[in-house]
Amino acid sequence: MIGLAVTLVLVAVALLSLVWTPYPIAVIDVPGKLQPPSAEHWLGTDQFGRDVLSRIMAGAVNSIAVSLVAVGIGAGIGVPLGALAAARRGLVEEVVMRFNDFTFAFPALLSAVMITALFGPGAVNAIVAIGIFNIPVFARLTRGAALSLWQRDFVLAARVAGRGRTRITLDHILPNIASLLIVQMTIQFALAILAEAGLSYLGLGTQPPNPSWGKMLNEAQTLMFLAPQLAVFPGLAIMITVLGLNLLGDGLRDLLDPRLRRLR
Amino acid sequence: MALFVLQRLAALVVTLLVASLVVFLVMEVLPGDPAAIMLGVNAREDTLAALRAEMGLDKPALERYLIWVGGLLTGDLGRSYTYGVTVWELVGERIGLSLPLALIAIVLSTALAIPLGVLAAAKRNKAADVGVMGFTQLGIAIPNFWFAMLLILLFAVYWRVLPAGGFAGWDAGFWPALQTLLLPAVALALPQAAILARVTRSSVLETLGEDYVRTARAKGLSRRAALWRHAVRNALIPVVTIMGLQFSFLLAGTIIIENVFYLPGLGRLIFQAIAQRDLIVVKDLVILLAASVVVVNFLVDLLYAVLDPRLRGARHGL
Amino acid sequence: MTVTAPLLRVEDLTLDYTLPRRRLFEAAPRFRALNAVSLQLAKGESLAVVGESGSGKSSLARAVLALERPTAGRVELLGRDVYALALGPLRALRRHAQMVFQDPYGSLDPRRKVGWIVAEPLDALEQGVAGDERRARIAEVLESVGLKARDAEKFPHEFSGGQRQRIAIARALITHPDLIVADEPVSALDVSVQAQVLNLFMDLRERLGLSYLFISHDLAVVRHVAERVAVMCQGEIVEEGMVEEVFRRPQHPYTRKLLAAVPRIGGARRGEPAATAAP
Amino acid sequence: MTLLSLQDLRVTIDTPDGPATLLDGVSFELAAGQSLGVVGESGCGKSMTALAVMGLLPAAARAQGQILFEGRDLLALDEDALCRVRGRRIAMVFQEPMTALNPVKTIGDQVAEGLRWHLGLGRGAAEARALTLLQRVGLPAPRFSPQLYPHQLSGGQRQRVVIAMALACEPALLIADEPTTALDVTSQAEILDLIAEVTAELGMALMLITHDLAVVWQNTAAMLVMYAGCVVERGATAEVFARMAHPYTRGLLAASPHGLDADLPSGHRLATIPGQVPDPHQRPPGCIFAGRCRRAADACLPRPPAERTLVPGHGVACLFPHDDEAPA
Repeated sequence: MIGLAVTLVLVAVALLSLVWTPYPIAVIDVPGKLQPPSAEHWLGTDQFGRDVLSRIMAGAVNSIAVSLVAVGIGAGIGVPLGALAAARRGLVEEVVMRFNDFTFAFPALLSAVMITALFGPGAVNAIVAIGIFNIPVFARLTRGAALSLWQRDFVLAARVAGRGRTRITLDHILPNIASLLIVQMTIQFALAILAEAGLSYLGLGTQPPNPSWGKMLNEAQTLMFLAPQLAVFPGLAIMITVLGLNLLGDGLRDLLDPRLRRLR
Repeated sequence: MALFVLQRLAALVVTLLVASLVVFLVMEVLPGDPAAIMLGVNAREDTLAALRAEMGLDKPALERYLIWVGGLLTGDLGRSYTYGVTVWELVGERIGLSLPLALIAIVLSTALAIPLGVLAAAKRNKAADVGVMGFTQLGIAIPNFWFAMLLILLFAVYWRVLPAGGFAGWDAGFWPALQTLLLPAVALALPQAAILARVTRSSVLETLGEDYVRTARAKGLSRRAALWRHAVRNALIPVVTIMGLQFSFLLAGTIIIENVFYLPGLGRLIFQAIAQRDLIVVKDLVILLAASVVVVNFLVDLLYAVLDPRLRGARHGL
Repeated sequence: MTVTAPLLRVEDLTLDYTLPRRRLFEAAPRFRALNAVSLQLAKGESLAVVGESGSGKSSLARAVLALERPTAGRVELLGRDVYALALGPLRALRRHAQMVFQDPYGSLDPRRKVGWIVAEPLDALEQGVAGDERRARIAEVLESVGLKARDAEKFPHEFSGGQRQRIAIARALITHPDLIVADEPVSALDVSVQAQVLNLFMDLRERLGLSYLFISHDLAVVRHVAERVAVMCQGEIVEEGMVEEVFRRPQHPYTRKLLAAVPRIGGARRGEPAATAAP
Repeated sequence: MTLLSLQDLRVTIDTPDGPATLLDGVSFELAAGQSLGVVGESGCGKSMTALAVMGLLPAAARAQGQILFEGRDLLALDEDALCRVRGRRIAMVFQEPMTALNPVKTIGDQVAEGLRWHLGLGRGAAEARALTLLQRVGLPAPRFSPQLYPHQLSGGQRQRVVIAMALACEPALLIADEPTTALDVTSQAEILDLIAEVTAELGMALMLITHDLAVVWQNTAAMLVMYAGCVVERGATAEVFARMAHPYTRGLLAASPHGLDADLPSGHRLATIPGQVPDPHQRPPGCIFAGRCRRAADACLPRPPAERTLVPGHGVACLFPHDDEAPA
């Protein structure tokens, strides 16, 4: 399960970087700037002489943290909303769906723009912006899957047994869509990482001095002609992370729900 | 059919209204005193007062909202503070770049993704399928702005074939202007094409398993004929909905790509407006972009009904 | 519960479904699934309801079990109007009426163990029962349908269609109900497995004195599980009576048409002149 | 001339837990214009046999043996040749009318498609022919215009459209795989009438697959009884019903609820067949039914029983067949 392996390595690196990095990420050593990859600095140094490898490791923490919380918001609010819409048809469902259409109108970037204009850039903005955009994804997915389950006989049997709507949702609906949600979470996690990188590239996400892959790429772009390699490594880090997560999602889908395998 | 359209239209209007309300609240009411934010804290009191008067901040919120929405509908979007020009003109100049860029990207990604998706589904688990799946896996994983930078490195820095950025402008002739849009469009199209190809593949795989494809085969149609005449037609319905959703991703992508390539489009405008804290421009652009996403999804819903007769509300069964 | 009241009484039950609107200004078309249906069932007595798809027999089953509120009419279970009761008393009444469904693969929650599934009505309606007594009740009903107590630890996908239907019946039995509403319980099963399940229905009726509201489109099955039959067509009961009566001397033209359409072994054959009738 | 002749057809399929045998040496013949009933419970391979004849076996399945149709072995034909046979000489009607038609194409197009594909008819000619075909199956215009979509028709009406599609090129053989199982009993009667009429009118041979003994009795001249991939009994329908020599056939009849004949004693229990169908991955060497057969003896275990002919035309694959009259 390459996906699992890649993701685990990544998380390990991120946790490690909290405690130790080959070089302190903030120390500026101007004479030692823009060195190509070498024995001491495996990935070379950036325009301020900081070790690129350490900064990428530290960047992993930021990337994962932002994405994790954002997907948490998305699922945390989206799933109950979707389940509610499926359980309580009629007006409640209509309101939830209109709220969904509305949030879909604001891609992560647009909402980030609005928030930044108000509160100024920062990691929190990115989290909130990506989080908001994830809510309708989970709400729509949950509602769709739950609706089809509500037609099933074993849910009807639970109603005949006298179970209430909320109890049925907890006992029958959620366990049966759990595998679908987990798979979707890994995919949304990967998308969140991409979105966070985009935001921090534009300077709307995590603010210096703490490092973020997006920002590193942004800085690298101005030095493209001098030190092209600077632009390569952060991008690779993002790609590998997202690739790992997507493979993990596919792997989980096969493991948890064979019926979905056919669609791979 | 009319009923279907009206229902969707009602949903569209409601969504737009709510969106405009939220944007207005976030951008004008919440920040307390927009003027202070725009001019910075140490601005002199009289300039602040002048700006407030010009923006009509003295009127009650509801009235300002109605004026603003009225302006939106009639095209009078108010004057940008930093550029001293009406927002409408600002947008006018830049839309000439962002729109074609988005359209090329959509055409590129669709033209690439749908045939690849169908091919991968038809040749399931064979070389072609594995190849397409590999490409799409990468396509999704590569952030589009990084891909753009790689493209610049390759085409502009090493081979010097295409410009690294900037926009020649349509008056500099069709081909040179197009040339500058080529790299950005490819960078924009790649992730969309990857997602679309995967969705097409799984949708076609699903329809290939349907009974009516087996019926077509039993009628004597060859595998290829059954695929194209029956499976693909039905598979396109879910694919179209995904394309609707993708437009909002494309929008976000445009904002980033325009910055990578320093293209003076709507994306860059919005970014610069934030930097200069020009709330008026930011507010108008945000609602314009949001509205475009909602309208596109509305059009996709209509296309959905055209493709699938069951939704067309044709006469009830006999 | 008053002793004299019948186990189940349905009076002028009417149920309308509102369909999505066709034209903007036209009111939403309404589909009348049940039209003033009345029937009665004494304790220990069983009634079969036959009819084609769309005749409303499944809607009747759901209305009787308070799953779908009717547009008009009353449903009385053990003398009490089901739709007039508050949640608590309705829940108490549910103990006396349970349901078995058609699709063995859809009526058991794939993510739950058999023990949990069978005990769900118990856990919902008799909160006090737990621990050993609960395990004993589960074992008891599993054995009463021909399964073993240790099957409680398995998952539904480990059982064949026929066995799953037995599990569904066990679930319906656990609260010792007086009435079981069975909606096409054997239609999805193969003939040999169908025979086993039908025999089980007959055994349970004799042993536990159960009453069935047995819904089926297959006339031949009805005879084995109920003494009275009601024929439904487009939401109305067109004929009702003892099974022998109705099958031997059908009064209503629809019943006659229904009975004539059923292919019978030894009956007339297509494509051949009057064949030498086999015994 | 025998239209269709299967010789020792064997089908195995690769599954995640190893190869499974679905058909274990199925042989039978069908003359032109004759009707053959194939009866058996689910999983006995009756549908697989039909798919083998049509050359539409699932990808993971492998077929051996011979399927001679109009003198040619279909198993040996390449895909293109098979395409010229399917729909043109052999047509098929399926069980599930609700999903058998393409939801986004009109019924007129779907009926005409076979004509244009095989006979190369122009759009106009094909549409005209489609109109008469729909008429023929009881869906006359203007009430049923060819411009309708499948979702506007009932189950029975859709099955008529499928039959119209099958008749398009007037094939020699019609395979109907449980055509009326999903329908109500009144629609079933109408569809079976229709099938009987058209097969007689066009001199088509009919292979009617069903799990319902009464449907076989009522609609077919000859019949096969299949169990777990083998033909256990065959013969003229009247003969087989009269004798019911194979223990499985007799068990099937005893288990069928024929509660319509009212003279049943009350509390009458149905005879049941104990046990379950053997797992296709581990087929017993001897008689496939031995595990569930009350008459099984040691002799049944080593080898599958050869088919014996009780009376010309009535064969049974059993060492100890019943030789008394079949019960009512």
